[in-house]
Amino acid sequence: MTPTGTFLSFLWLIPLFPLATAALMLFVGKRVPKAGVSLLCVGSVGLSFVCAAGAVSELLAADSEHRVFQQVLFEWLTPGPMQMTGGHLVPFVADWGFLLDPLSCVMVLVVTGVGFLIHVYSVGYMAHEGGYYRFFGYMNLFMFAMLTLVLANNMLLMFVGWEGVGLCSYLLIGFYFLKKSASDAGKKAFIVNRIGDAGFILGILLTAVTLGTIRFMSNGLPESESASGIFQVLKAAKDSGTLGVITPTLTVIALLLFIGAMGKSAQIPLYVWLPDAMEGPTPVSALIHAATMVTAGVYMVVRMNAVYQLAPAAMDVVAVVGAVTAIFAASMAVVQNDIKKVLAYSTISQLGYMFLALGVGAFAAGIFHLMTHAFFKALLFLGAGSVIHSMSGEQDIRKMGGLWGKIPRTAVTFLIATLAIAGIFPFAGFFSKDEILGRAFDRFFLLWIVGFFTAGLTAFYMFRLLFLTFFGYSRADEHVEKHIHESPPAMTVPLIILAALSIIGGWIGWPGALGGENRFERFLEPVLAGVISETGAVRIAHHAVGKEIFLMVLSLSMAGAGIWLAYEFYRSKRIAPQLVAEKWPKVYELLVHKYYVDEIYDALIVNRVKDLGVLLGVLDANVIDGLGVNGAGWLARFSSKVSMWWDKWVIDGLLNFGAKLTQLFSYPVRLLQTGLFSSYALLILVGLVVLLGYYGHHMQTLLRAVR
Amino acid sequence: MDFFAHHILSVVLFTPLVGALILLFVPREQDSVPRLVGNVFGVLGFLVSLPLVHWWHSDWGGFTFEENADWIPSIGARYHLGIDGISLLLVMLTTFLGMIAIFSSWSAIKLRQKEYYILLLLLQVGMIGVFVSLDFFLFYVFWEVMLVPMYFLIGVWGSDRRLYAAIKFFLYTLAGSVVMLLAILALYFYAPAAADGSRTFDVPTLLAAVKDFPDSLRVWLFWGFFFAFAIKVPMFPFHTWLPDAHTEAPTAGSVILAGVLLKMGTYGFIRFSLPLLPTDTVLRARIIHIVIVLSLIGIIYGALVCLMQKDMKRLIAYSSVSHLGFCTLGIFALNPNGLSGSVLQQINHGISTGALFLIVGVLYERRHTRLISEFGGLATPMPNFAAIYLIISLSSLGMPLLNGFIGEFTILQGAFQVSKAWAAWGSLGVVLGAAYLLWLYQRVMFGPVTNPINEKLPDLNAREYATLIPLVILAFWIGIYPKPFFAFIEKPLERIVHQVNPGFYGAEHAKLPPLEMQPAVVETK
Amino acid sequence: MLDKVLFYIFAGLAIASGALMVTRRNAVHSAIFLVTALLATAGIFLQLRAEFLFIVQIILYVGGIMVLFIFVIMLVNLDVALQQIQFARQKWVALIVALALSAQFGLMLWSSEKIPGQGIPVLAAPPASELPANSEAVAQSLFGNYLLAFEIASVLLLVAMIGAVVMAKKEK
Amino acid sequence: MLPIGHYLFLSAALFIIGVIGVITRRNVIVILMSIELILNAVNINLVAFSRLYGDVAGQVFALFIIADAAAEAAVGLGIIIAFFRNRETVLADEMDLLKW
Amino acid sequence: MNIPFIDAIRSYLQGDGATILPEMELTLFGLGILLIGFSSKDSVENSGIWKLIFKDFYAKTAFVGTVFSAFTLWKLRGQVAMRGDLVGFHETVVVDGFFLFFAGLFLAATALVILLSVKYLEIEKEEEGEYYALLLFACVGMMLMASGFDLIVMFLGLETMALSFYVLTGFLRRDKRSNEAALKYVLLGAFSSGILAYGFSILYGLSGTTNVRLLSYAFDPSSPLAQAIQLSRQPGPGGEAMRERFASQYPAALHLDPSMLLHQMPLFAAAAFVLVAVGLFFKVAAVPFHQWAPDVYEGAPTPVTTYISVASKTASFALLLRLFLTVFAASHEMWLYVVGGVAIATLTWGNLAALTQTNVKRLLAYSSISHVGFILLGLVSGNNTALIGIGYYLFAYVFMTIGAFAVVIVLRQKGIIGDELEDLNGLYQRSPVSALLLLVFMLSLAGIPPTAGFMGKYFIFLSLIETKHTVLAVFAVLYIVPALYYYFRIIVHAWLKQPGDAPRVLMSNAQAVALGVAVFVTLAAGLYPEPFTRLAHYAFGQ
Repeated sequence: MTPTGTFLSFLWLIPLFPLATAALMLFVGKRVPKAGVSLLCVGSVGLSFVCAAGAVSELLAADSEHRVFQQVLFEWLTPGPMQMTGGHLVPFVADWGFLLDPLSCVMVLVVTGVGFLIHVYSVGYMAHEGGYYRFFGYMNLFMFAMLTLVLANNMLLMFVGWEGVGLCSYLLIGFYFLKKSASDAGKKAFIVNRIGDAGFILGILLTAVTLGTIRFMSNGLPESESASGIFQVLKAAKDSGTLGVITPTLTVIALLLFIGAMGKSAQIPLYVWLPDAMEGPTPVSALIHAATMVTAGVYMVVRMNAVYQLAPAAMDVVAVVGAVTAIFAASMAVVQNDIKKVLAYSTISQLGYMFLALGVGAFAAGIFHLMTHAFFKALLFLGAGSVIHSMSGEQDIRKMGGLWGKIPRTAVTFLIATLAIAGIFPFAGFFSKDEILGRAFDRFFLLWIVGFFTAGLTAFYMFRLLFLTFFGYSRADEHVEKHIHESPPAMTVPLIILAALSIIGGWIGWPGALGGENRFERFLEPVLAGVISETGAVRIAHHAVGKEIFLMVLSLSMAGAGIWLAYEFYRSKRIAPQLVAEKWPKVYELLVHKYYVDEIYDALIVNRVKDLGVLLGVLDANVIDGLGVNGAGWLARFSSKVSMWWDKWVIDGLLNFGAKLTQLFSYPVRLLQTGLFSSYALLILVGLVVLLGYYGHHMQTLLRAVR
Repeated sequence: MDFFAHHILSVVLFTPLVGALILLFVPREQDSVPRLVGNVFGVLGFLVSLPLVHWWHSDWGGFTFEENADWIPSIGARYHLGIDGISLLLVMLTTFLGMIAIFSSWSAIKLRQKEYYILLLLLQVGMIGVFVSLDFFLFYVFWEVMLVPMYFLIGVWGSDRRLYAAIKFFLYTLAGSVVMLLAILALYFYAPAAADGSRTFDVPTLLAAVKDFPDSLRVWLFWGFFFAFAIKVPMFPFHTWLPDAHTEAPTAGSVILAGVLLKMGTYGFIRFSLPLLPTDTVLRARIIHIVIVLSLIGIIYGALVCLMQKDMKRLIAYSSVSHLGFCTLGIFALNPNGLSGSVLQQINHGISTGALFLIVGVLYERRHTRLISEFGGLATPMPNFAAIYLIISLSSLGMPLLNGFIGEFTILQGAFQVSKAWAAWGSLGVVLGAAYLLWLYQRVMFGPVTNPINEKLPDLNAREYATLIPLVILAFWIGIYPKPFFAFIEKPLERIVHQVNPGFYGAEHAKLPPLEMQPAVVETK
Repeated sequence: MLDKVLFYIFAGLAIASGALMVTRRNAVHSAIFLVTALLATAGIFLQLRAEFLFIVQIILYVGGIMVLFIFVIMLVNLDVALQQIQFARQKWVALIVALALSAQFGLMLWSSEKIPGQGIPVLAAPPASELPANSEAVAQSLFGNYLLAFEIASVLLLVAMIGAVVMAKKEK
Repeated sequence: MLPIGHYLFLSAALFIIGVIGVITRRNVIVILMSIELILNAVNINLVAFSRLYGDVAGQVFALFIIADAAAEAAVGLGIIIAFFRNRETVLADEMDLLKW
Repeated sequence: MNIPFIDAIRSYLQGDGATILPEMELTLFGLGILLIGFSSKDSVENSGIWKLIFKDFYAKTAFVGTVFSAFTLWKLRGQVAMRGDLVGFHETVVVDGFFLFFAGLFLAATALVILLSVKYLEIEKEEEGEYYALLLFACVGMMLMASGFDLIVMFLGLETMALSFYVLTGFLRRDKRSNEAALKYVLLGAFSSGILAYGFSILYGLSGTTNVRLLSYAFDPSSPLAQAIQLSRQPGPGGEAMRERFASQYPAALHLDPSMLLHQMPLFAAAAFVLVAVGLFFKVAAVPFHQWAPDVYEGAPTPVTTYISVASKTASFALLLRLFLTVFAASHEMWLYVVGGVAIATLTWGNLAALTQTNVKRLLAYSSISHVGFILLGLVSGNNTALIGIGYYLFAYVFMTIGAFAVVIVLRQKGIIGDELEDLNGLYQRSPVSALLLLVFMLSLAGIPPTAGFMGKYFIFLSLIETKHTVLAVFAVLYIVPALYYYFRIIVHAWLKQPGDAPRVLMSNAQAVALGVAVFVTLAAGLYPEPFTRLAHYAFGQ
C-alpha cells in the first residue's frame, strides 16, 4: 500500500515555509520588529518540523517495502533530447520533485528538528546583534536549501540544495562582514566548495549520459514502471547482464560525486575551509558546520548507494579518505586553543568517521552516526556558544576555566555531549561509533586501528576541552570574570533538549549484541538494498556476540584511556609535559603527539621542538592552504599576469601592428612624397619602366615560342 | 489591427526609428523632453514586441511572422523578415534590455540628451534588424548600421579613453564583418541561380543551397563568417576590443553591448556558421576542435584575467569573455542540449551581465569612479543594493535557482555528451567564476567602510529599483521555471541539429520532418 | 639616296640639339637649341613629304612658341639662376631609369624589325609620286573627318588664351 | 621613304632626351621645353606613320598636337610667371610648400 | 520663312550637330560669360532690381548653362532610345548610354561645384567670370572625353579639360600654395599628356587609324577585320572587292600585317598600351602616377579641388574605360595583372598614406586615390557585375566626394582656411547639420551600409568573387578597415573634440542646396539602390 496523507501531499510545504520567511526577511525584514522576526522565522521552521513529522508518520504507516513517496511538482529543466554514451537518445528532464523515503525521513527530521532548536537558541544568542532579520533570513534560506537537498528526488535538484546551502554558508560565515577575516572565510568556503561542486556536476553529467536519468528512483511515481530512476536502470542493467560494461563508469561517477562530498563535508584535502568557517556566529556553526550542511556529503553518498555498491574501488577510496581525515583532524584538534576550532576539527574528524562507515559499506551506520553527531555536535557548539556568550565573546580556552559552577546548565549539557562524542556507553555516540568500528573491523583491520585510535584521541581532546573550560581556576580577565552569567532560557532550553537527545538518540540503534534489534538499520534497509543483494554491504551484521562485545569494550577502554590521559594532563597535572619530553624524544608518533600537546599547553617550548600539531598547522597553512588555496590564487594571479601580457603585447600588438606597419610605411611614402616635382616625374617614369618591363619579360617567353 | 498583425516585425523593428525621428524634431533646449520621448519609445518598443510571444506556438520550427517584399530586385536583395524561436528570444531580449538601458540613463546622462536617445533608439533598430533579417543583404546592412550609434555612444558619452575604445570597437568589428561580406557574396554567387538567372540573398534558400557545396568551399565560407562572429562574440583571441569598449562605454552602452551586441556573434554562429560546416567528418572535427579549444581557452582565460582587474567594469567585461566562451562551447557541441543551453545562456548573460553593468552604473553615478579599491564596505550604507548585487552576482556565477545555472549546466551537459574533457575544462570555468565574482563582491561590499566618502552613499532609488528588479525577477524565473524558454527554441534547434549533425538523431529519426513554412501571420484572437 | 642623307643630317641635328638643349646651363641657350631641334624636325617632315606640317612647324613653333619662351625667360631674369646647379639631385638615378627606358625602347624597336608580327607592318610605303598634294589632303581630312577635332581645338586654344591671360595678369 | 624603324628610332631618342630633361632639370622653363621636345617626338612618329600608310590622318593628328603644345606652353608659361611673381624663383625643387 | 542660314543651322543640329549639342550649349554659355565679363563690368552698380539679378550673375549664367545642357542630354536620351546610338562627324563622336551617363555625372558635378563656388570666391575676393567660363569649358572637355570615338577627339577633349584645370588650380594667384599646385600640375600634366600622346601615336602606327572602332578590330584577332584583311590578300574577285572597299574606307588596312592580328598584344602594342595606360593612370591618380594629386588637391581652391577630384577623375575614367573596353578589350588577359598590380598598389598607398594626414583636403586626396584602387579592381574582373560596379561606384563617388569637400568649403569662412583637421574641431557644436552630413559622407566613403559607397564596393567585391580573384577580394575588403580609421579621424575631430573658440559655421543657401543634393543621393542610392543600378546598367549597355 502506497503511503498517502495530507502531510505527504503537501510535502512541498516543508521547504516552502522557511523560503517564504526567508524571502520576507531579506526583502522587507528591516521593517519587521524583532519579535516578529523571531516569531516568523522560528515559527516557520517549527511548522516545517511539524509537517515533516506528520509526513514521516504518514510514511511510517505504510509497510516497509512501500515506504517511498515521490511527488513531482513540475518539470524543471527540459533542454531536449540527450545522447547517451551508447548513442541512444533519451529525453532529458530534471524534475522539481520531492522524495520521502526512510533515508530522507531521517534527514528531514534531523534538519528540521535540530534546526528548530538552533533557531530557538539563536533568538537568545543573537538578541543583541545587528542585522537580526538578516541573520534569520539567511538561516531560513539555509533551511530551505537544506530541505531541498534532502528531499530532492533527483541529483540536479539535490545540487540546487547543495549549492544553496553552500551559498548560505558563505553568507552566514561572512555575517560579520565588517571583519575581513569573516568575509575571507566565507569566500574561501564557497570557492573550496565550488571545486567539489565541479566534481559533483561532472558526476551528474556522467550519470546522465551513462544511465539516461538523474532521478534517484522511480518508486512512488504514478507510472513507476515507465519512468526511469537510477536504481531502476541499474537493476535493468543487472537483469540484462550489462552491468559489467558500465561498472568502470560507475566507479568514475562514484569518485566524481565523492569529490563533491569531500568539498561539502570537509574531507582531506578539501577540509581547509571548515576551521575558518568558525568566523560565523556560533549558531551557524552549530547548524551548518556541525549538524546539517557538512553532513550533506554523507547523505549524498548514501543516497547514491546503489551506484557506490557497484563500485567497490570507489568505496575503498571513500573509506581511506574518511579514515585518514578522521585521525588527521583529530590530531589537530588536540592542539587547538580556540573552543570553536577544537570543535571544528572534531567535526571534520567525525565526518571522516562517517565516510569511513560508508566506505566499508555501513551506510546505515554512517547515517546513524550522522544523526547522533547532529545531536551532540550541535549541543557542543551551542554549549560553546553559551560559554562564549557568558564570557563576553572570549573564545580562547586558555583564558577560561572554572566555569562549572557559574554556568551549570551549560556545563552539564556540555559534559553530556562530551561523553556522547567520546563514545561512552550509553550515550548516543557510543552506539553509532561502535557500529562503525565493528564494520570497519570486519572490512579491513587497519581501518579499524585508525578508527580506534581516533576514538581515543577524540576522547582526549574533548576532555581536554572540557577540563580547560569548566574546571580548574579561572584564567579570565577580571572584567570578563565579573560578567560571567548563565545564558537565557531561550538558549538553555535547546541545550537541554539536545542533551536529552544526545543520551537517548542512540538507543534506536541499540545493537543486537546488547540485546537490541538495531531498529534504525532495519528502518533504512529498504533504501540500502542495492541492486545486487549479495554484496551484503548493508546486511545487518551478524557477528558473534562475543566479538562484538569485545570490540565495544576495547573502544570503551580506549575512550577511557583518552579521558584518563586528559585528566592526568589537564586536571590532576600529574604528568608534567617536560618529563614526557625528556623521556621519549621522537620515538613513537603517538607519544610525540602527546608530547607536543603538552608543550603547547604550557606554551613554553613551542619553538624548540616540532610539535605534530604545529607541524600539521604549518602543513595546513603552508602546504595545503599554500599549495591548494593560496597556490591556486597565485596561479590565478600568475596566469592573469601572463594573460594581461598576452593581451597587451601579442593581441593588441597584432592590432597595433597595423599602426606600426603604417608608420614604417609612411617613411618611404614621405620620402617619395617630397613635394619635389622631379621626383614625382621620376616616379612616373619608374612606373612606366616597370610596366614596360612586365611586358618585356612577358615577351621573352613569347619570343622564344616564336623561334 | 490586421495591419499590425501582418507587419508585426516591421512594427517592432521601426518603432524605435520612429522615436528617433520624432526626437530629431525636438528642440535641443528642452532638456527633459528628449528623455521622456526616448523612454516612451523604449517602453513602446518593448510593448509592441510582446504580441510576438503571445502569438507564438511552441511547435513552430520554421520562420514565422514573415514579411517579404522587393527591395533591390536587380541584385536579388529583398526586405525579408522572419523569426524563429531563437531569434524571438533574442528580439525580446533586445527590446527588453533596450527599454531598461534607456531608462537607466534617466539621470546618468546630462550632456546632449537628445542625441543620446536618438542614438540609443537607432542602435535598437540595428540590433532588432540583425535578428529579424532573413536576407543576407539586409542582415549585413543592419549589422553595420549598428556600429555607428555604438561608436558615438562610446565616443561621446564614454569615460577617459573613450576615443580609443570607440575606434577600436569599430575597427575590430568592421574587420570581421568585411570578411563576412566576402563570404556572403561568395555564398550568393556559388549558390545556383534561379531558372531566370537571377540570384538571391534569401537566407533560407542560400542555407539550403549549401548542402550541395563542395567541402573546400564550405570551409572557406565557414572561416569567412567565423571571423566576423568570433570578433563579435568575442572569442579568444579576438576579444581585446571588449574590455576597452565595455569599460569606456556609458552604463546603458555597456548594458546593450554586453546584453545584446555580443549575442549577434553567437546568433550568427547558430544561424549561419553551423550549416556551413563541411560534411567530411575529419575536416569537420578539426574545425570544431579549433573552435572548441578557443572557447575553452576563452572560458578559463577570461576568468583568470578577471582576478587581476582593478576596474569593476573591466572585470565584468572579461567575465563576458568567459561566459560567451560557454555559449560557443554549447553551440559547437552540436546537440540539442548544448545548443539550447547556449541560447538560454545568451539570454542569461544578457540579463546578468546587463544587470551587473547597471550595478556598476549605480556606483559610478554616485562616485564617478569604477576602481574597486575606491570602494569597500558598501553593504553598510547600501543594504538593499547589496542584496540585489548579490543576487545578480550569484546569477552570473551560476548559482542554481538563478538563470546562470540553467544555461551553464545545459551547456556542460551538451558538451559532456561529445567530450568529457570539454565539460571538465568548462567546469573549471564555473569554479573560477565563483572566485572572481565573489572576490569582487567582497572587496566592494564587505568589510568596514574604508573610504569616508562612501559612508553617506544613498541606497537605491526608485528608478534604479525599476531597472534592476525586472532583471532580478527574470533571473529567478529562468532559474526556477525555464521550461517556457526551452519551449521556444526546442523545435528550431531540432531542425538545426538535424541539418548540421544528422548523426545525432541516429537511424531511427534520420529523416528530418519536412519544414512547413509557418503561416506568415497568426490570426489575431 | 638623297632622302637618306637628308634624314641622317636632320636626325643627327635633332638629336644633337635635343641633347644640348637638355644639358645647357643657360636657359636661353636651351631655347635656341630647342629651336634647332624643332627646325631639324621640320626638315624630317619635309623629307616625309608633309609640306604643310613643315610650314606649320616653322611658323607656329619656331615663330610663335619659341618667342614666347624666350620672352618669359627674359621676363623672369635668370642671371641668378645661371650660378645655380642646373640638375636635380636625383640626376644619376634619373639617368639610370632613363637608360632602362632606352633599353626597353631599343628592345621594342629591335623586335619590331626582326620578329614578324611584333611591330609595325613593313609593307612598302606608297611612293611619293602617288601621294596627293599635301596641303589639299590635309585640308580635306581636317575639314572632313576631323571637323569636330578642329572645333574642339578652337575651344582648347580659347581656354589656353583665357588661362594665359588670367595667369599672367598683374595684380590689381 | 626610309624603313619606318629609322623614324621610330629618332622619335624614341627625342622622347628619351625630353624625358631626361623633365626629370633632371631644375629650371621649370627648361622642363617645359623638354615637354615640347616630347611632343615633337610624337609628331615624328605620327608623320612617319602617315607617310607609311599614305594617309594624312597622322599629319592632322600632328597638327593638333602642335596646337596643343602651343596651348600648353601658353598656359604653362603663364603659370610660371604667376609663380615667379610670388616666389621669385623658377627652380623646380624650390616649390616644396606642398608635400607629404 | 526660308532663310538659308537658319536652315543650315537647323539641318546641322538635326544631323551631326545633335551629337555635340550639349557641349555646344556649354561652350556658348562660357563664351557668353566671357563676353559679359569683358563688356559690362561695373555698369550696373546700385539699382535695386538689377542688383538682385546681377548678383552672382556669372554663377547664375553658368548654372543655367548646365541646366540647359542637362535638358538637352535628356532629349538626346529620348533620341537614343528611339533610334539607337547616335554617331556623328565621321564616327569621331558617339552618343550612347555610356556618354549620357557620364555626361550627366559631369553636369551634375559642374552644377554642384558652381553652387559651392559662389561664397568661396567672395571670400577669396577673386574675379569670377573666367572662373565660371573655365568650369564650363572643362566640362565640355570632359563630355568630349566621354563621347569621343576617335583618338584625336579624345586627346583634345582631355587637353581642354586639363588646361582648364591647370588654370583653375592656380586661380588664386596671390596664394603661394595655389601657384605651386598649378605649376606642378601643369608640368606633370603636360608630361603625362606627352606620354599619352606618344602611346596614341604608336596606336595609330599599329593600325593606321585613329577611330576607336577600327582600332578595336585591329587589336582583336577574332574581329571581322582580321578576316577581311586575310580575304583582301587573296587573289580573285572576292579579294579584289575587299581591296576596293578598304581603299575607299580604310586605306591603311591594305598595308596592315595580318600576322600582327594573330597576336593579342605584340610587344609594340604592349608598349602602346603601357604608354596609354600610364597617361590615363596619371589622370585618374593611380599609384605610382598619383603624386600630383595630394599636392594639387591641397593647393587648389577647394571648389576646384572638388571639381578635380570628382569630375576630372570620372572623366579620365570614362576615357580609360572607353579605351579599355573597346581597343584593349580583347587583350584583357594580357593586362589583367598590370591593372591588378596597380590597383593593389593604389589601395595600399592611398590607404596607408591617408592614415597620417592632418590636412583634410590632403587626406581626402589620398582617400580618393584609394577609391581609384577599388575601381581598377573592377576593371580587373571586367565582367558585367564589375562594369555595373564601376558605374555605380563612380556615381556614388561623385556625390559623396562633393559632399565631403562641400563641408570643407562651408568651413571656409572669413579669416579661416578650414582645411586642417583641427579646424573641424567641435563642428558638431558649431553646426550640427554639417557635422551630420559629414558623418554620412564619411560613412559612405568608408563603405558602410546603408550608404551609396557601400553598394559600389559591393559590386566590385562581388565581381572579384565571380571571377575568382579571391585574394584580391580579401585584400580590397581588408583595406576598408584602415580606411574607416582615417575617415573616422575626421569624424572624431568634428564630433568628439571641443570647438575651442572657433566661430559658428554659416552656410549659404547655394551651399545648402549642394549639400542637400549630395546627401540625398548618397543616402538614396544606399537605401534604395535599384534605380541607380539601372542607371549603371544603362551606361554599360546591359
